[in-house]
Amino acid sequence: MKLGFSPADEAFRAECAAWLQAEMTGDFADIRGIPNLCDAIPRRKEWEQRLGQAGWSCIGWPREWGGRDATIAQQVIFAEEYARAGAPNRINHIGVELAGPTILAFGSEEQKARYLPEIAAGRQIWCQGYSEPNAGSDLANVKTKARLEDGQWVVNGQKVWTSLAHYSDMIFVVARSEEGSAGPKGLSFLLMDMDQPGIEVRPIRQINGEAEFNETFLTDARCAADAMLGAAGEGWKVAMALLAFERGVSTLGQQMQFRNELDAVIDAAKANGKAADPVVRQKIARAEIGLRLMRYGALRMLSGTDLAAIDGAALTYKIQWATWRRNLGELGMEVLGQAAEVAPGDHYSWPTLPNLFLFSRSDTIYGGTNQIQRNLIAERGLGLPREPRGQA
Amino acid sequence: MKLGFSPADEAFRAECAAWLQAEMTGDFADIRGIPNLCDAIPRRKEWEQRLGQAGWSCIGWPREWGGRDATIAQQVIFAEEYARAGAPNRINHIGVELAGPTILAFGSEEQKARYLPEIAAGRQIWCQGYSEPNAGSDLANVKTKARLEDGQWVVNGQKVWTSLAHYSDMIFVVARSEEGSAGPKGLSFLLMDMDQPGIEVRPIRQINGEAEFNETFLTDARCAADAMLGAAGEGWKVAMALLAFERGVSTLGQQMQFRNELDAVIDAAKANGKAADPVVRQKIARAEIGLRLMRYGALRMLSGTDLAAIDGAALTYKIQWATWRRNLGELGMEVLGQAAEVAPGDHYSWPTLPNLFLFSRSDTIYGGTNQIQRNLIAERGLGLPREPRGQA
Amino acid sequence: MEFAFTDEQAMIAETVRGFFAENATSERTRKAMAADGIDRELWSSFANELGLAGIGLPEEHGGAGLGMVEMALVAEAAGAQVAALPLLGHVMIGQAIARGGSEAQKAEWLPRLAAGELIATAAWAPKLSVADGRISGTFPFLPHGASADLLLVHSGSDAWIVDLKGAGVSVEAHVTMDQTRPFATATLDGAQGEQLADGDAAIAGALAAGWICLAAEALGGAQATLDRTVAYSKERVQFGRQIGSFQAYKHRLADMMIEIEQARSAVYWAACAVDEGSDEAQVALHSAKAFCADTYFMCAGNMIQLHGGIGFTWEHDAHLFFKRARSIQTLLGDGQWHREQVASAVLGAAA
Amino acid sequence: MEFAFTDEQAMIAETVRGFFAENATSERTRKAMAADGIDRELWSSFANELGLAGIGLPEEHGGAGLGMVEMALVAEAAGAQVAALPLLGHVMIGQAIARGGSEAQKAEWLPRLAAGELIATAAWAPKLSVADGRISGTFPFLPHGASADLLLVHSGSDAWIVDLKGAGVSVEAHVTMDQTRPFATATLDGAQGEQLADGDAAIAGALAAGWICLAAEALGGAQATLDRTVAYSKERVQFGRQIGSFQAYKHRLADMMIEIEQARSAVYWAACAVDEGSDEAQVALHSAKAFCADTYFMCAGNMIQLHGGIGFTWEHDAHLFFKRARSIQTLLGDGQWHREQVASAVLGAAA
Repeated sequence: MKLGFSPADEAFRAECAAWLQAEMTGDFADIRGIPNLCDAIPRRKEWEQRLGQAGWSCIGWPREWGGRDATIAQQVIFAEEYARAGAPNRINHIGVELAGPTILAFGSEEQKARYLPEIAAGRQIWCQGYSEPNAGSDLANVKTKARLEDGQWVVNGQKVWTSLAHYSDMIFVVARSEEGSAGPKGLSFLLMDMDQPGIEVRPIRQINGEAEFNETFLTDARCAADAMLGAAGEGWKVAMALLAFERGVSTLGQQMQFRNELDAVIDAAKANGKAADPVVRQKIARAEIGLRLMRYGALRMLSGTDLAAIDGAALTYKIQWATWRRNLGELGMEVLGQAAEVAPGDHYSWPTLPNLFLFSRSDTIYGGTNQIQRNLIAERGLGLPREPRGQA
Repeated sequence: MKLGFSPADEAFRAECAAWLQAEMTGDFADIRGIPNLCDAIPRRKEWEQRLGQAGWSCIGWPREWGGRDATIAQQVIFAEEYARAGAPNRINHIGVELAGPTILAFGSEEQKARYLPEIAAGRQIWCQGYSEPNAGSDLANVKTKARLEDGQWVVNGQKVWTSLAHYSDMIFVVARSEEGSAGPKGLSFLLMDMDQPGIEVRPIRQINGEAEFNETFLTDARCAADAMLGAAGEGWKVAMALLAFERGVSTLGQQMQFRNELDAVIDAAKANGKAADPVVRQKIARAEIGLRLMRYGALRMLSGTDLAAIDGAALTYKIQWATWRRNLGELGMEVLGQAAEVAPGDHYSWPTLPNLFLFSRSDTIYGGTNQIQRNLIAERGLGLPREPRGQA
Repeated sequence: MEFAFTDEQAMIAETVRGFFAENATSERTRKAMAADGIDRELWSSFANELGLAGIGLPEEHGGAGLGMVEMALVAEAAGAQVAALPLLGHVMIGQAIARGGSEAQKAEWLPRLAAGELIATAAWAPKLSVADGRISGTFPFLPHGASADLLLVHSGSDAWIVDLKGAGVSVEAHVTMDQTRPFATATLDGAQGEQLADGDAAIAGALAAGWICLAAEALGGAQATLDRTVAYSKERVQFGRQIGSFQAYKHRLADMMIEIEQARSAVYWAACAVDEGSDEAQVALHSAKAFCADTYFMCAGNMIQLHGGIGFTWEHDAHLFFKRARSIQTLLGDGQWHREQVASAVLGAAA
Repeated sequence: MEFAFTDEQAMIAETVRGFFAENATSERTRKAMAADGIDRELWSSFANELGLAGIGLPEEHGGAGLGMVEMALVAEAAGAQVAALPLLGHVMIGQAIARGGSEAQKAEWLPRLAAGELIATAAWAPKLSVADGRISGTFPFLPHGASADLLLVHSGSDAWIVDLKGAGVSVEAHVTMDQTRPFATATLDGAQGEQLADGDAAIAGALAAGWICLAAEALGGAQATLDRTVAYSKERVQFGRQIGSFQAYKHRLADMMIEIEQARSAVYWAACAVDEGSDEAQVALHSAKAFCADTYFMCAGNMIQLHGGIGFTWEHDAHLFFKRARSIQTLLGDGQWHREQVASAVLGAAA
């Protein structure tokens, strides 16, 4: 057990920090520290291509597909330095962190060659087609249908909460490819081009006034017969494996964003005098402790070798951060007081902390609600009886 | 809607306050403020007989059975003054508040005449035989059996958490009187003498070192064929009605005890300086607000006319007070600090606040755990689907 | 002692519930949100057809002559629909004048307030300077301030009414999180103030009315989030079951009900205590404001959570409750401050 | 960077878990509770057969030469059985001497401590007076104080060892809520103290070891309450179902696991940070002590609740966990104090 990094790791840290800081104070200074996922998309595409060119896009991947074969320690370091430099959140995080690793795990050599270098180069942005209006937390209830016709999959249905679909190039779609099947059986995992007449994207406005999420309608949407990960009918297995990748190294980068959010609360408390209030101090201390423990939980999770294995740190991570962040949103409002309820401009758009307060209500819902997370923890982590399904 | 009392009510208050205070500073000064239910039993029996003689024992009952036909407002006033005078908790509270009202509701005239005057006179102490080792929160799973033999009910089984059984004269027992019946059907509600060879009481020591609760073993225990409330097989209905009486006027008296406990916390905080700590002040304020709201919740509950009807204040009352009291126990420990962990004497016996901390862990369990309470609230109060029973 | 509604009170409750349910629809409220946060047609019906703008005002000045209990019934029903109505400032200024105004002031203002002719707002604990009855200062976070005709301000033991359309006043409207009660900042530069005869009584009356109004709105809102979520839980099917059949879901709803029942006791305890002049009134007011605001916020957050994805869309009404709840938490003193007042009552003042 | 146990650490963990599970049985612990709260046979096996009394002490003085991580593994396993063992004072005095003692002091005391010959206790933040190396003062809440041979006391930057069997010392044993670690009060009236060479280092070492010990005990205890409650929930049938099949019950257990996993990160983060001399060590120690104590208390309370009636009987072990958890909350600074230290680190000192 060791928390410190080796001298070689520290040298790696110096290298990537130097490169990132040069970029973020140089060519890409204009998008440094940009907070959300919706602004300045063209410039962010250029940035992600620059990452690709310099070999910093997907450092944990094998070299042959555009990666660096980086160790876990190096990935941790890069994620930390990336956030520390103020580099913007990756608009292609679904491609880099979910689609890519899943293709690496389940794709044919041909599929790997077709997709991975494009993702690593920052030229192919992905979104996910998981949830449906009647299958929010219940992936096994997917209704979107796929049928094979003239050597192509023809897909009909509706997906929802497809974040960033409006500027994505590709979508992975979980669809029911065996007619009459039910539950987790008979699903397939399809890789589809977004740029086709059969796919329509409609934004969903959220409670913060922005529209990061979308509904995606598939009407005779098509993809090639071999644009599928795993075999037909094995989509459930692929989809479950993909969810495990959500607990990868990207969590460390995400935590640097959390750090920035907590720092904003701390700065606000210092600025308006609430930092002297013992009640507020206790709450800020709890938030600080929670964040530190998330970091070390993530390091425990990453220090295991098998990311897909069930371990306590991994199984409890989602509900931990989602709950922490929602509580931080409330604490930020408490610290700012009524001032937080007034927008700085003349339209319904919010600075960091009020926006966190509003948007974080979704954190405990998407990617499995806190209720679903507790079921998973109890059933997979503690071996308790599963919740019975009703009659559909 | 009116919170104040009428002049006639205030006159009644003066009358009962005068009588109670005279007794508690006179003949019964030695048991004034006695905190628990286990000490000085003989003197407390004398006190309850005095109450009966003076007509203050069961003031809400009809005059013909030893009561005063008192209004709800008068009962509220009496409960408040009783506690204010430091009169000890009624050792026969099960007889006075549960058995008596249930006999009033379900008993024949002959049964009323046999039991009610004895209870009102303080000569007959009752305990309850509800829970069983495998039917803690699940009354429908009662295994104790009753069979009719030679004109008597012969009862075999085991009851648990029979508080005060060791000095009770009577016990009401829910027993399965129809062989082969299951669930709520086939139960009967029997009224049994404790003083018989077939009933054995064994104390259960609790986490505070005391033994208020007991196990009660029934081995060919007997009662007369007509010592039954309701008809044979209708015990469930009687038992459910009895539980509703737990939300009667006695709650106001119980709250005066809570008031004393909160005052002990407040006094401790003032004495050791914690009263200046803003974090502690917030917690004490929450406790104060919670207690006040319990009082007004109870008044709302009592101001309705049909105690057995479902209303929100009544349905949520048990979990409210149990949770409030458990939290107060923790707050008391927090205020006292390590000093609370050292007993004043040389055996394992605790003053008010540490004892509250330990004993209140049972408040959220007996009489329906907090989990069962939430089921009831959701199912009866909100009309949500019932939890399914498994295969027994 | 009868802590239950009289027949008349029950009738008022039924009337106002029906009125708001029928008129303060989501569609109309959203239209008001896009403008200045006031549904003027609703306000007009409220004041003129139902005569509710005068509910807590004396009969001799055009009011209904009822008390805080009846005012709370109205606010509870308005809160249940997150109605876009300038109720808060209205009840505050009304009680300020009714309790602290001279007879002439009552005669001048109360009939117009009871008729709903004037929209009012109020500023609490402001910094201001006064010279020759002319007031200067900046007053932020004025509810419905950009639409208001009158401002109630106070300082120490003095209270004034200021004509917001008069000279020396400038008002800046703000985009506000709760669009049903947007804030504005008024800057007074030597604006004429009309001082109320009894400042202490005016301030006490205004604060009591404001706190009860907010607590009652919170109670109504919290109950509405529970009712709507219960209804949704019986319709929505996941994993082949009504989601309301999952025990964790049921218990979350039960927890909402447990808090709401206490909030209900709190609102009517406080309202009764004020109406009856009880010694407990101050503790009751602080308890009610703090407890009901927290209850509402917890319930509205649960409403979002228990609706899943749809619950955090703009299209769904959950965010209206959520934002109103948040706003009630901070208006007229936050929970920590109110609890500190309760603590001071039982522990003595803070060190 | 590898935040996972080495093979050696995993082996130690397995050994100590086995040792305590086999030896620190409920029966033996209850026997110790009825006496002075020390299972002397357990202590003897612990020190002599397993050599664990020297785990965090240097090899040249008879110790195992390992660090806080290994000490935490031991305390976690002891905590999982609520073992009646004088571990807390032992690790505190051991680290005080190892880090702040002169070579002569180390040579004198450490071999005897490593051999388990001496039972030690420690007083934190006492008021005391010192004249010519003679100490006077009253030291309450000394864990296992009535059985201890040595007392570590400190004041400001000075630390002393006092022979509790020596002149000028009187000790009063107390009936204590947690009978596995009863308190005593020592009164020193000019008792001879042996001052440690480097007081600051001794105090820092003692506190770090004490906080880690308590946090690790709490982690082990919390995990044990979860494991035992999970096992019970699979056996116990109510309403015709395993109680562990009720979703509300499952979620309560899940909540315990969520906290425990964070507590696990906290303990080993703090232990590693101390072993590696990290800048984060102080924040890690305060975080671990506060978080783990609260986690344990929450879990032990849930253990009682989820066992129903049997859970609050004396006969069942739930109360042993519950009382130990309560005691850990207040030992060596309560949660509020530790969180205030964290707040000071991020916000600056309190006003």
